[in-house]
Amino acid sequence: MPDPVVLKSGAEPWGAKPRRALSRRNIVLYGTLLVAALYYLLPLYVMIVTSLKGMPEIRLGNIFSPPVEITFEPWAKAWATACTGLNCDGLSRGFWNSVRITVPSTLISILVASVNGYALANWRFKGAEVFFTILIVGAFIPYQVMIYPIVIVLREMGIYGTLTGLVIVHTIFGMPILTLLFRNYFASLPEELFKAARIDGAGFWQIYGRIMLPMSMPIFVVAMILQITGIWNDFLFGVVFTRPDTYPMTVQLNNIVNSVQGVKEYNVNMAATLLTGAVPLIVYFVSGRLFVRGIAAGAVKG
Amino acid sequence: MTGQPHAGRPSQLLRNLNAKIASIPMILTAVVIFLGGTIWTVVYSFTNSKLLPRAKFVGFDQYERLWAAPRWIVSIENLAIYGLFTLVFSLVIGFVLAALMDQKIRFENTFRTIFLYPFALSFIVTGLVWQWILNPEFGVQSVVRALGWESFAFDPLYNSKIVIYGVLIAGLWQGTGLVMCLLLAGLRGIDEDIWKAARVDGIPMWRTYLFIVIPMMRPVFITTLVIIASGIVKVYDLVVAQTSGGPGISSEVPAKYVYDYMFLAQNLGQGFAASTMMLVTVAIIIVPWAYLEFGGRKRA
Amino acid sequence: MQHSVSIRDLSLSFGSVSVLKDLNLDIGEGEFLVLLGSSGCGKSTLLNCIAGLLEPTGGQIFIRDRNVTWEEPKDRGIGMVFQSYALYPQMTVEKNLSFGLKVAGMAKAEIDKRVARAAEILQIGPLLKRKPSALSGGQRQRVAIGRALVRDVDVFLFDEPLSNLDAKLRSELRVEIKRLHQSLKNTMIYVTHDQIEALTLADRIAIMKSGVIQQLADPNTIYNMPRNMFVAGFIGSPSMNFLHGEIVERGGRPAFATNGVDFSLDGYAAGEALQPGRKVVLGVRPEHVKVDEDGAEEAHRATVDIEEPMGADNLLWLKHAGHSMSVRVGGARRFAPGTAVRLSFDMGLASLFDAGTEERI
Amino acid sequence: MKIRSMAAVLAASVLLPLGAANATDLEVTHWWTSGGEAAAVAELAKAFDATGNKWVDGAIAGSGGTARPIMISRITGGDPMGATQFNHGRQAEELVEAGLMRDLTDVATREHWKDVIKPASLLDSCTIDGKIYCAPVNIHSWQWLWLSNAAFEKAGVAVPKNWDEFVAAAPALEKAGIVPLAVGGQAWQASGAFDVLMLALAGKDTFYKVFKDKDADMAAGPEMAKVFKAADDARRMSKGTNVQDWNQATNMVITGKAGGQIMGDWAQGEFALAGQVAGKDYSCLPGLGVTDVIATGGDAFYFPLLKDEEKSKAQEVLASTLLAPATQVAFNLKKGSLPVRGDVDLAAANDCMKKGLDILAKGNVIEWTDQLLSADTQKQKEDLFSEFFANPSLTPEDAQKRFAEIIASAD
Repeated sequence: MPDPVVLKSGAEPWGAKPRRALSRRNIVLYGTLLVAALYYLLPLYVMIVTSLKGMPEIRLGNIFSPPVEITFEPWAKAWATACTGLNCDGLSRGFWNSVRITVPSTLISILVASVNGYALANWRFKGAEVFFTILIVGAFIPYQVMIYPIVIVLREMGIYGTLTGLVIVHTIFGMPILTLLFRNYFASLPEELFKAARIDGAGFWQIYGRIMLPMSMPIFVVAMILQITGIWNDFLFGVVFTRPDTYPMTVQLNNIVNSVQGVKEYNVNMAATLLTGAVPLIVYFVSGRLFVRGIAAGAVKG
Repeated sequence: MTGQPHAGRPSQLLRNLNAKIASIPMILTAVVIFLGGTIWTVVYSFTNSKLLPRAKFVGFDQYERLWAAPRWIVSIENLAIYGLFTLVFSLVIGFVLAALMDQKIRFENTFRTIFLYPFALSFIVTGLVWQWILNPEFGVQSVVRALGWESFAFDPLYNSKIVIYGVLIAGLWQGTGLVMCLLLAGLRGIDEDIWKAARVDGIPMWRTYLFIVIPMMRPVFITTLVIIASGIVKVYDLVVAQTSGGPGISSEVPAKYVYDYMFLAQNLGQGFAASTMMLVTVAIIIVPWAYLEFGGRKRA
Repeated sequence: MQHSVSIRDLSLSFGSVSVLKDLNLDIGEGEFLVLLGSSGCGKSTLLNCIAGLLEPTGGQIFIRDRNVTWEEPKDRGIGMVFQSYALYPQMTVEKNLSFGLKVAGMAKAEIDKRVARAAEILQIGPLLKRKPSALSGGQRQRVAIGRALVRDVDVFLFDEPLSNLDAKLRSELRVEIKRLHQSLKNTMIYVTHDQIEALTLADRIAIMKSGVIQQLADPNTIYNMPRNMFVAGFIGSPSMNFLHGEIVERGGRPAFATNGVDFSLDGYAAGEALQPGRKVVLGVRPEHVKVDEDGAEEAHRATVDIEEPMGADNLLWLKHAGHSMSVRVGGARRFAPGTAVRLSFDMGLASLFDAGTEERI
Repeated sequence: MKIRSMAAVLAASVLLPLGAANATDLEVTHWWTSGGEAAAVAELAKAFDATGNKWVDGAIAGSGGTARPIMISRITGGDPMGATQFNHGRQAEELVEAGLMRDLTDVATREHWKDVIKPASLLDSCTIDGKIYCAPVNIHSWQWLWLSNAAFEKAGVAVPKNWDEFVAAAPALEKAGIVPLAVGGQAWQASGAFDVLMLALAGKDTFYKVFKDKDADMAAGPEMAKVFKAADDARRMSKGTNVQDWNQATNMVITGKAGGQIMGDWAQGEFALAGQVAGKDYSCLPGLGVTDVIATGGDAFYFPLLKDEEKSKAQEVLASTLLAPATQVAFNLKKGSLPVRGDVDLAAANDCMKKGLDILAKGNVIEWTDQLLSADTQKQKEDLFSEFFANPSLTPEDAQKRFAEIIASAD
């Protein structure tokens, strides 16, 4: 791209082109990025600031002003004492339930989807494309529509209301996008590697476990991030397919946020929101770089 | 020649047996849940099922009622507006951000994290936060008014005419980061030499992007499109959290219609008819494309 | 006779696209066969079929007289080397070499022995503990060959193994592969699009086009007696000069006439009678064109258009009777552009093709 | 405090003969999560725990819309809870017909529900094919206009005595920067407010003609046009209510930001929680001060059929606990609703509740839309009126036409 810095007439071009940190290009570039960054950060800022204010201050002040008096009361309340109905133990109970739901669901859905993607990319068999097409179309079906059929299926299998049932549901609904990602990723790996492994006598599972899996960390990270956030944030399945003693954190969040006790306690709501979002947020902040790298591997080719 | 034929071609069914066994979960999901569930839904959309599915067929009654319902029409219009703008804006904004990020900038990691983090938050959270920021009493409007611009009016969530754009703002906030990420990854996959060639040829940057780079990024655009489009059709939580479909019915969306009629109105037949219409629309657009994209031979 | 690999009526199509058509091929024990052709000719497809990586639509494949058409690759007694080396990136060289043996459940001691032997043959002993990413291209390809070596198989398959290497490494490894073949005496099937590799390595070359073997013969025959114009044009660089003309009779003997100029066909061993009037194409390799500076009658005079000195020899581009023609002469003989020369052909080494069928006469 | 402990003792003594001494966990799902509601549920739980069993609370916030699908899914999915709240009326009809719900006739007979439950229509709503399937716990009436005394004082007008005065006072309120009528954004609030207007202004006969007999001509007639005109007024007066939840709208009345709200008697729980006193801080006009009739909607508990015998026993215990006089008193005082038993003494009732009790005693009761209409028709009505209240360009005439269509196809 031509540098828009125009040299004064008479200046003889010689040697390295003068570079100014504040070239017009840079101003436009960083300016745009900063404005965009502000838009993206604004809600987070509002959430944090609000969660640190007391209710009187919220009622009076504007939402963007920093707290005059910082209080952690709302956080404590959201975590430990906020009530839904008769249960006044805040989000704390839901946290561990969410962990118990998210860990197996994430692992199993990724395992299943990665094997699917691998089979589709490397062991194409007749009809596989048809199933895959159905799967992709399935990604467009609103979850709510599927609740009834799934209730029936789980009931017939006798696992309605169990953790197994919920894990299966998450596996099912994670499958379309994850399978697409894994399939694209495995298809982008050099096919000759797969051939070499077959010549070496490795079978379906051996090639998957010994050759493909170790080469696929980037896409596994992506899948992991997508699933952890998706499952952690899920409300619908969590509430329909579990019981109150195993409700995930989002159900508690909904209960806290939606059970208005007279005045909406915005500070507690925001603290609860941040607490609920903390796990996926931390996952993103920690592994954002890997995410992009993995996306590059799984989505670009195909 | 020693050419006695081989002991017989192994059964076609047993070939790639392990691959087939491994695909059983996928096949079951595709056939039983997605296909079976869909067929089940379609069949029961022709019944007058109320709270529980019952096979009492009433022909097209549910559909007639559906298309006569003003709320359904509003839902469809909203989805069209929301879908179109989401598609356009998330691709445009996502691409512009990705292109900016691709200029070998400093603090790339920081910027990327900032753009991406909303994706970690659920639609429920997104809806709540934006409901609050857009609340005229203490959100943006009141802040601007407090700064002295008394007549400033910005209350998308309480104005029937523009409420869907209020939802759009929140939806874009949540989703464009991922689009940016996908497209950035796509840009990184473009051969450096392309840029050199374009530069030597004196092709302006925007032209290089528009006519050379973007066409080269077809695969990543397709993945992105699948992700965005599937999100659009399914938009539900965001509306529920942000506006509950209001004011009135002005921000209703089809998925919410389906849910409300299935569970609130306890009229499964009506809900199924609405979901069938959604599925049919999706199928008309997606199936031919998906089959071309994924069904054809990929590697000859 | 014992064949190492036999292919019977092999065909393969993807949908409506036919890649291999009723292909037959017998490869002898210990033979080095090169499959040569431009990309898309089906040579790699054929190799993949032999390896069992692609399923043929029809026909049979025998390895050591055993019908392996439906066997798994690992059960066919083959080893394969790929263009991209296909080394498992997360494994060390040693693990790469031993992976197949471990999968087969071989005893540890035997694995170590074989790996050590392969490492010695290929001189990659010092690299055993490294990961592929820490190796140069040449080293990687040695490891890839080693991986086939440890399997102790009857047949080695090479799929363009040298194409990703630079020219110097390529010629080094070429020699090494030849040496390997001489010492191991295994059957080797080698796919390439590089005619030099084909000519230098092969016992026999199979030239393929559109899924059909055009000619299967030793390199000398291929080079000197190409069966058709495709083979003739494909082999040799710069490629053979083709002159379109017809058979005429001069003094009771057949001659070749083009644009009113005659060339005697004395010395050409025709496979069939040369009927006057038959439309033919005369093919002469650049080194079989003779040029003399001592003037000539109008008809056989050509002018030097461009001279390309190449060190060992000198390539001339001549203009003659409306044709352009390349000539290879000794490096010492220099011609300034515009020089007039006398043109003649070494008919004993020329080829004559039917203009219609393009088959050798 | 006294009442509560008394309730426990009473409940225990009533139940002792049933021999349900073993502690059994019973999960009870409901959507009572607002401040007043939660306090009321606590009374139920306390009474049940006092019987030696354990109330496992399964509250799901977000009103019936979020909770009901979950409850239905769990019942049909074969993982039912011990008991669940429904609005009695037609919501659970099909679950009963599908044989998923438990027949409570035995308990009802033993405890003489038929004699004690007043008005009898409440039990009728629980009765399908002569069997009783639910335990009503309270009477909720929608027909109230809640007024902020402070707001009218600020606007300098007298607190209105009926709807017309209220409409007349609206301009003064507006001038004082007060929203005359708070209507929350949730669809059921708009629809409910309309039903209340209709009953008050058009009278009981018209109400029944339209909703019970599904008389579409009546729905399209001049009598109803009057109601739609009033609804148009209400719409105008509600402009500026930027809240969603009903209790936030109530809160506007409590804080004097709004002049009034048409809302059921459950709003009283919010006033009580805010420490406001009926008659002093706020006023209430049953039947909008026009028609002294209240409806007998309300909540009821349903008991899914369980395999576990222990739990089945506990269900019976819970059913009778819910209707025990002490529980009724404690619960309804907190909830702001009226007890379903005619034989309990609500001495602690406030002004507004007393007004309600009076009307009840006079027998001026009416079945409410929950009982008269299917959920489906209700939803269609909600869609219409939430649109009507939010969209000023929808004329009363057009709205009436659509209303008539809904009634014509109602079931």
